[in-house]
This record gives sequence, C-alpha cells and structure tokens, in this order.
Amino acid sequence: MSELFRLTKTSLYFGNTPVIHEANLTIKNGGITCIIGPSGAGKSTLLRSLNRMNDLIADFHHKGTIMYNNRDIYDKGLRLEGLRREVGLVFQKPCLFPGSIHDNVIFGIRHIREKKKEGFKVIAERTLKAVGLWDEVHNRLDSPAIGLSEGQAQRLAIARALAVGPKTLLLDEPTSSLDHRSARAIETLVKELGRTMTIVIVTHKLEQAKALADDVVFICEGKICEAGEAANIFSHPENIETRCYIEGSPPLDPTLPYPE
Amino acid sequence: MRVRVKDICFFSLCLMAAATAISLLFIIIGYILWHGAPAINFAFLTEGSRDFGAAGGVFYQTTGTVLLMFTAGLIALPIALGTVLFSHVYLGPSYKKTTDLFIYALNGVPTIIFGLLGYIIIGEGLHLGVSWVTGSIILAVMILPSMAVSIDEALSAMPHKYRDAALVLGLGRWHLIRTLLLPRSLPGVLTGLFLGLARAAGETAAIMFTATAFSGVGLPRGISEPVATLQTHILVLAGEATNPRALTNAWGAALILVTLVLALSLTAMFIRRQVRMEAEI
Amino acid sequence: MFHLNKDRAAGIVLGTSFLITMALALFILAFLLAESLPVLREEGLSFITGQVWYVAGDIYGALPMIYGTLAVTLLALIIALPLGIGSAVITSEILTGRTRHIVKSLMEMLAAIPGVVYGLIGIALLTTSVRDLFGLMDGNTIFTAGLLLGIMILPTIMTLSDDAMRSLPGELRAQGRVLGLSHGQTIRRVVLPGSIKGITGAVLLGVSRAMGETISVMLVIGSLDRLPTPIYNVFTSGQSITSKLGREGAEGLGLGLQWSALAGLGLMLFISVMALTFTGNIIRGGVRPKKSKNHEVTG
Amino acid sequence: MILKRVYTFVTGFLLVTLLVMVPGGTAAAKRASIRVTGSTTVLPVAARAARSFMAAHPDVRITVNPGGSGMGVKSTGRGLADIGMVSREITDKERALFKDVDFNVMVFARDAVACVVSSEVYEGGVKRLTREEIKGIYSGTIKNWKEVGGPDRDIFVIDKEAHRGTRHVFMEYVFGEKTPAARGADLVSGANNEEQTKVSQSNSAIGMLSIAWINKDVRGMAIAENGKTIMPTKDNIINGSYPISRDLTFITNGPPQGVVKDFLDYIMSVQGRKIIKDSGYVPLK
Repeated sequence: MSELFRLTKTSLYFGNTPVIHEANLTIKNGGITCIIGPSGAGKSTLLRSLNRMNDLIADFHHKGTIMYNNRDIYDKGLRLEGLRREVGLVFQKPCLFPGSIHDNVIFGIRHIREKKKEGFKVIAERTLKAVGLWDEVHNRLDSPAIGLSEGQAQRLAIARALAVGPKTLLLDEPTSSLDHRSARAIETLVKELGRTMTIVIVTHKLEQAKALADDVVFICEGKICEAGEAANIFSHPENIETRCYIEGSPPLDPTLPYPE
Repeated sequence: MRVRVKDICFFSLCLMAAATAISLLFIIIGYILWHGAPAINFAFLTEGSRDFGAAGGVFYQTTGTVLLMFTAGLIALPIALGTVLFSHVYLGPSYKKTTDLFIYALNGVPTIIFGLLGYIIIGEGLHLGVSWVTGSIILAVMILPSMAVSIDEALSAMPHKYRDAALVLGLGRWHLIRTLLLPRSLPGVLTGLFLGLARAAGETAAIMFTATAFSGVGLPRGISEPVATLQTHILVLAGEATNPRALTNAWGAALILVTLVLALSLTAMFIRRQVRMEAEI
Repeated sequence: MFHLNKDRAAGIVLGTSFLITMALALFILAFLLAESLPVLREEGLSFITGQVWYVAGDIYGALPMIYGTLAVTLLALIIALPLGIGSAVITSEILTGRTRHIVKSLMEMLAAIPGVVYGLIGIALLTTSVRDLFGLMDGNTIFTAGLLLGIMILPTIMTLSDDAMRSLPGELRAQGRVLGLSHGQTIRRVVLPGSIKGITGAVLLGVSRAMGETISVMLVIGSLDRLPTPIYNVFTSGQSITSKLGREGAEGLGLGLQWSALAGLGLMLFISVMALTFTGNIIRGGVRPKKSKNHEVTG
Repeated sequence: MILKRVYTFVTGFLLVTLLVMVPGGTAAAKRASIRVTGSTTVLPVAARAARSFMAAHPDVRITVNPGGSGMGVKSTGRGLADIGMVSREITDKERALFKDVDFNVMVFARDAVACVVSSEVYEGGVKRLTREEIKGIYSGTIKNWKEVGGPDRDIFVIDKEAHRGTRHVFMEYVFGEKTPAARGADLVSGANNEEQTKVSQSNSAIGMLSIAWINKDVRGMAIAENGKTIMPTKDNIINGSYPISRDLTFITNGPPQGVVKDFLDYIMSVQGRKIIKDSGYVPLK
C-alpha cells in the first residue's frame, strides 16, 4: 500500500518546549490508523499538525518535514485551504456554529461553485445519511443546531467535515466526551468510513483502538515508541512502555524502587 | 477593636469618595438641565440662531453636529473593521501586541493635534478648506481607534474553537471573514459605532478651526462647505458668559449636546452589556 | 484559483485599511517632528527652558506652557486619585450585581460629557466659585483648570481601577479572610497591593487624558504665558500646552517660525502622552485590559 | 434573524448618509459661497451684512468666522478665506510671509479702542487715565487702583492675544509699538466678547475694547492728554480728537471680483452703512 503521510525527523514545539521530538513515521493510504498513548504524550498535537491546524497557535513552530502525498505540506506553493479540504479534521468536542443544522453541514462548502451546482440539499442529505443522522434530523434541518445532543453534534461535525469531500479524515478523540451508546455509534461510523477513505484517529481508549485500528502508532512522551500493524503491536509489543500501557500498568521507572 | 475602627474609617472614606463622584454627575447633569431647560422650546430646536447666538435657535448647529458625526462614522467604520479583520485573519497572533499598541497610541493622541494637523494636511494640503469634509476626515481619524478597539474586543471574545472549526473545513480567509467573523463582530461594530459617534459629537478641539463657521451657516449645500456645530456654538457663547441671553442659549445647546452624546453612549453600553451577558452564558 | 483570488483581494483591501491605521500614529509623529525642526534649530534648548513666548520678536520659550501642563495634570491627579480609587473600592468590593452595574454606568456617563460642556460649567460656575472661595481677583486660574480636569479624569481612573481590582481572583480575598483579616484589611493588604499594577496603569491613562484635554482647560486657565510667582502659586492665570495650541493654533497655523513653535509644543505633548499611554497599557498587563469574568454577577 | 436585521440597518445607515452627501457635493459647485474670517470687532458688521445680503441673494452663502485680525490676514493670504476682517494695519511680518499676495485693503469704518474698566472701578472714582498711567498698569509698575485715584484694590490687568487688532492699536498708543510684552498682565483673553465678559465679571479689571463693546458693566475710560480729557465716543472719533482710533477693513487677495465684490459693494451702500452705524462704528463718507 502506498504511503500518505511521511514524517521525517519532525519536531513540534510550543515555544521552546518540544511536544513531539524528532518523529519518523509513515501513515499509509487507506484504512484506519490509531494514534494511542498516555495523555499528554502529544497525540493531538501530532494529529493537528497533519493539516497544519497548529499554525494558529501563537508560539507554535516545527522542524523536520511532513510530507503528504510526497509533497511537503509547508511547501510555499501548496494551498493551505486545499490541504485542509483534502485532509479533514474533527475535534474532540464538536463545535457547532450558531445557525441551523443545514447551515452547519454545508458551512465549509457554501462558497464553492462546483458544490453549489451539485446542490447543497443533496450534499447535506448524503453526508447526514453517511453519519447516520438523517433519520433523526431530516424533518428539522432548519432548526438550530444548538439543540442537538452531544453525540448528534459530534456526528454532525463529522458530516460537516465529510461534506467538503476530504480524502483523509483526522479524528481527535471523537468519543471522549460522549456516553457509551453515542461512542459506539461513532465507532461504527468510523469503521464504516475507513472502508472508503483514510482515517487517522487519536484515542486513549484501548478497546476502541483494538476494535478499529488497522495500524497503530504508539506515542509516549513526545516520541514515537512503536508503529506498525495493529495485530502485531497488540499481541507482541516490542517496547516496554507500549507493553505496560497495553497491559494497563504504569511504565517502570528505573529511578524508583521496585514495588513490592 | 482597633481593626474595627480602622475599617470603619477606611470604608467611610471610600464611601465618601464614591458619593462625591456620583453626586458630581448629578450636580453636573442637574446644573445643565436647570440652566438649559428654560431655553428649550420648539422654536429653539427648529430655528436658526440670530443675533450671534443670543437669540433664535440651534437647528443648524444640531444638524451640523449630527452630519459631521455621521460622516465621520461612515469614513471610520470600514477602516476600523478592515484593520481589525486584517490583524485577526491575515496577520499571525504574534503581531497582535504590536498592532494593539499602535491602535492604543492613536487613541491617546490629543485631539487638538488632530485639529492642527488636519487643517494643514487636509484643509490646505488637499485644498478641502474649512469644511464639512475636512472635519469629517479628522473626526474619523480620531474615532478610528476606539471603533477598532470595540470590534477587536468582540472578535477576541469569540472562542477560538469557532475559528478552528471553520478553518479546518478548508475555508479561505475571505470566507472565514464572511461566514464567521463579520457576523460575530457585529455587536462590536455597533458598540464601536455608537461610542465613536458619541466621541465625534462631543469633540470640539479637533473641529473648531477645521470644519465649522460661526455665523451665516445653514444646512450645508455640499461637503466643501463649513457647518455649524453645537460644540463650537457653545464654545463661542461661553465667551459671553455675562450676557444672560447668550448664556441661556449656551446652556440650551449644551443640554441638547449632552442628551445626544449620552443617548449614543448609553446605546453603546447597552449593546456591549448584551454581548457580555451572551458571552457569559 | 477562484478562492485564492478572493482571499488576496480581501487581503489587499483590508491590508490597506490596516496600513492606514498603523501609519497614522507614525505619520503624526513624523509630521510634528519635521514641522518643529526649525524652532528646535533656532531656539535649541531654550525652547524648553525659555520663559518668554513673544511672537512679534520670534522668541519662543515654552517653559510656562510646560509648567502649566504639569501643574494642571498634577492638580487633577490630586483630586481624582483618592476619589477614583475610593469609589473603585466601593464598586469593586462592596457593591454587587445591579447596583454595581448602575454605579459604573453612571461613571461612564460622567466620562461621556463633552469637554466643551465641562468648559461651560467651568466658566459659568467654577471660575466664580473659585474666585469667591479663595478671595482671588479672578477665577481663571491654573487651580480651576486642574479642578475641572480632576472631575473629567475621575471616571477613567475609577473604572479602570475597578477593572483592575475585579480581575483579582476571588480566592485571594477568601484567602485573606481565612487568615483572619477583616474585610477592610483584606482590601488594604490583599486587594489594593494585588491590583497595584492595574491601578498604576489606570492612573497613567488618566494623566494622559488630562494632559491632552484642550477645550475645558482653555476656557478657564486664563491663557497667560508666564510662570507664576512664587512658582507654586497655582491661584494665578497660566497656560497649558493644549490651551496655547487651542488659542494660538488657528492664527499661527502653517506659517513661519510661530507654527514651528506650535508644532514643537504639539510634539512635546504628543510624546509625553504617547509615553504615558504606552506605559499605562503595558503596565496594565499586556495591552488588553483583562475582562473580569470571575465573580461577575450581571444583574 | 436579529443579526441580519441589524446588518441591514447598518448598511442602510451608510447608504442614506452617502445619498445625503453625494447630491450635496454636486449641488454646491453651482452656487457661490463667500468665506469671511478674522477680527471679532468687524464680525458684527460682516455677519449682519451677510444676513441681509443672503436674503436678497438666496444663491449666495456667506459664512463668517471669528478668529482675530491675525487670523483674517493669514486666512486670506493662504486662500482659506475670501475676505479677511482686519481691525488694524497688516504688519510687515505678515506681508513678508505672503510675498506673492497682493492684499487689497478696503477701509469701511472708523472705530476707537477704549481702555475699559469694571464698573466698580469707574464708580470708585477712576474716570480717566493718562497714557503713562495705562503704560504703568500694563507694564506692572502700577498695581493698585488707589495709585490712580481709585479704590484700594489690586488692579486686575487683562491683556489680549498678541495678534488681535484691538491690541495692536491700543498698544501702539500706549507703548509706541504694536506688539509689546505686557508684563503686568494677569489674564489673556481673545475675542471681544470674552474680554467684555472677563472685565464685567471682575470688580477691579482693566482691559481694552472697541467702543462698540462698552456697556454699563464695562466702562470706557476717558484719555487725559495735554490737559484735555477725551471721552471715547463716536463724536470724538469723527472729529478726530480721540487718540486711539483705527480703520476697520476688509481685505481680499487682489481686487475683489464677482460675488465678493458685490458683497463688499453692498457693505459700502446705504444699507451697509446703516448696519455699520447700528453696530456701533462710524461709516466712512
């Protein structure tokens, strides 16, 4: 399978603090890649840097290269908006705009001529169906989106991202603030989407990673500890931190006395 | 026990300060009302002034003040909005502090300096003379920063998540502005507009030798004619403080001016408060 | 491509307005500098130290104006500082909800009253009262101008100090009370020292406002270009930089050394006000006043 | 939605203002306007004449602004006013500033500058002053009214802004030069109205004013000269006995033309002379 992203010696900084340190990583085209690791490891930062969403943070800067389809995403000739339309991203917490459900779905495409020709209604219906929200909202598309439940809102956010027509979708812990049932719905949705597009998902839930992942990237303290096929890593983690994390015990700290 | 005594002294001093401050407002407003109200009648509001302000009304002065302030707002608003949008969308956050510093600097420029330079640069340099348009441009420059600050406050108060959520969909800068920032900046635009108008309406030093004429002014027939304003009218009549008729008319004009300015500021405060309440929900 | 062009077009339009705004302050500074060069060359240091301003002889010494500006500002501060901070203590630490909001709005109204109306009040009420109260020959004095300015900058100092105190976290007050301090002690030992930066910033901004105010000062200061004797006698007529500009500006505009001297006065005023505004805003913590979201009970 | 409505309102406001401005701007070109600036002594004549002239010529707009004679000369010199009101001679310094301007001076009336005092001083016994006494007062050597035969009160000396016509004329008589420094001054005023106000607010003031501003609170001093006492009256202006008198003038850049000429001619006409007289001055024959 071809590679989609290639990170070479990529370091990501907020101010002088490196959040990700000299990461080398490839993410292949197609399928679902899960980024896992303890909280604070830099998973989200890594994910957000894939479509340059970190650029908005005042003291962010990076070193090394991030290639997307063999092209440096910081290349001067590259259109940032184009990149973001190809590489969609859904945040941890759904952020809906004031306005109706319909407005929210088409928010990213309202000004694209080709999409207008296709018809916003059609696109809205297609994407809402894709995220399984159509049945719940089709009779109140014009009512404010604020009234949706958290789970519905997250699915609406995914629909909004899909409406733009991305080839890749980045998901940043999309279920972390949801109840169990909504989370399951999202997981099913992600699994479904993974058949037709590349998905990179950050999660700290092991079961979720196990259920979804084709590939796994394990990050710990800003370093890529291990990356590869999910089956391999879950059954034979090579790295001690990975193993500890997967087995659910804290990583051993050699400076501490061994617990009795 | 000594603590208690100290506390009582401290609080009563503070209370006296606050009472003084508040009563100052009431004394001033009351004084203006007391002296200005007798001048106010239908003729005063609808007639031109006669006898060098000692008789007649302040109709042209009132319209002049309103015209100047509106045109100043008209010129300043797009520039202020453009400035803030540019610094928010096109410049990175690292430039924010510098930008703010400049805007605050402009906000601090004494208004008399705007008047002097405006006269030289706009009045003479651009050959616009002592006129409505000269005054409008000068006032526009003067109210530009306070408008920018209001708009900037509204945009900065918008949580970053909205901007992120729009950008992540691949929206271009212009579309980000159109779909998100413009609607969100509206309360700030309105607050800034009203604050700016209030400032422009109350300003004298910047226009007293750039935009106004004392006598012979009706409704301006064009932007290159001078206007009469309440502010400069009061200024001239203030020089005649011993002529009771002139003084009464000065107070009448002051009452109209204060009413206008306070109405504008209160509207601005009201809008800003609505926005704050919304932001807190 | 369609998008890129729109973005760029918008960038050019917005960028232009941005540049206009940014250029204005610099332009004013450059213009004043250029215009005041002749008088600085002609007079040198004596432009600042000279006591005689005599247009007919082209002698321009600005000391009386500098003195007047400093004197009225200082007087204004002496009046507004205790009143402003005292009121701020009340609004920030005692009043809550609706009352607090009303009081603050009233203060903002005080700030909104135009300078020329203050001037009118000054001429009709203040000058005669000052004259009768202090047994002077005339009430058009530096003191009267300072008094009037004090009232005018009171709202600035009060509302900004209030902001500064409100932006202190509520836990700090709770901590003070837990340690056994009384309410008053908490304010004096915790709140006031804690918000000293914001208050200083507020005072500087108030001072800059006082320095730049023209009309009201011009109407009551007496417009005499002379240092008082003795120097601290503020119960005589004087001249501030702004009142000089307001009085002589129209006549001296743009021509000869007189204009250069007026521009020089403007430059001095501009630089001092800018310095105060900058420092004031920087001291207040970043340029932006922090909005007090904590314990804000909106009534 | 409310947002939309408000935006509509704002756009509407902008459009309406534009609509008001644009036709206004185009209409102005067709009609004549005259800008008159300068001496506050001349202002009443100009303003009254302008009012009646405009009544007869609705297409002409004449605006009149106070500012002092200096302002009148300079505004005319730099083309910011069509007519300058000047109550004194144009100084050499002013002529030097405007080498390229050919000032056309039209004298239309005679006026006198009176030394004025507060009514309390007048009634306290000071009814005339000599040139030396006035000089002493303005240079600060005479400080109390009792030194010139008045009540025992400090003299409150009111000066005028240096470019004012009234001051030029007054000082030329008192000090022999147009722009001396008056070290005895306690206060500086600007327009005639302001000077009048300051004098009448005080009970011990001395000042200088055109005789048209003399009233019951502001009394004109007689000038004692060569054993004679000359009152500042119109008659004494006409017979030339009052020493501090002057021409009131309108100045233009070059000979007046078009409506400006029409207006100046109007001032010299019978109606104009009546206005001059009513304003308190002596129209020229």
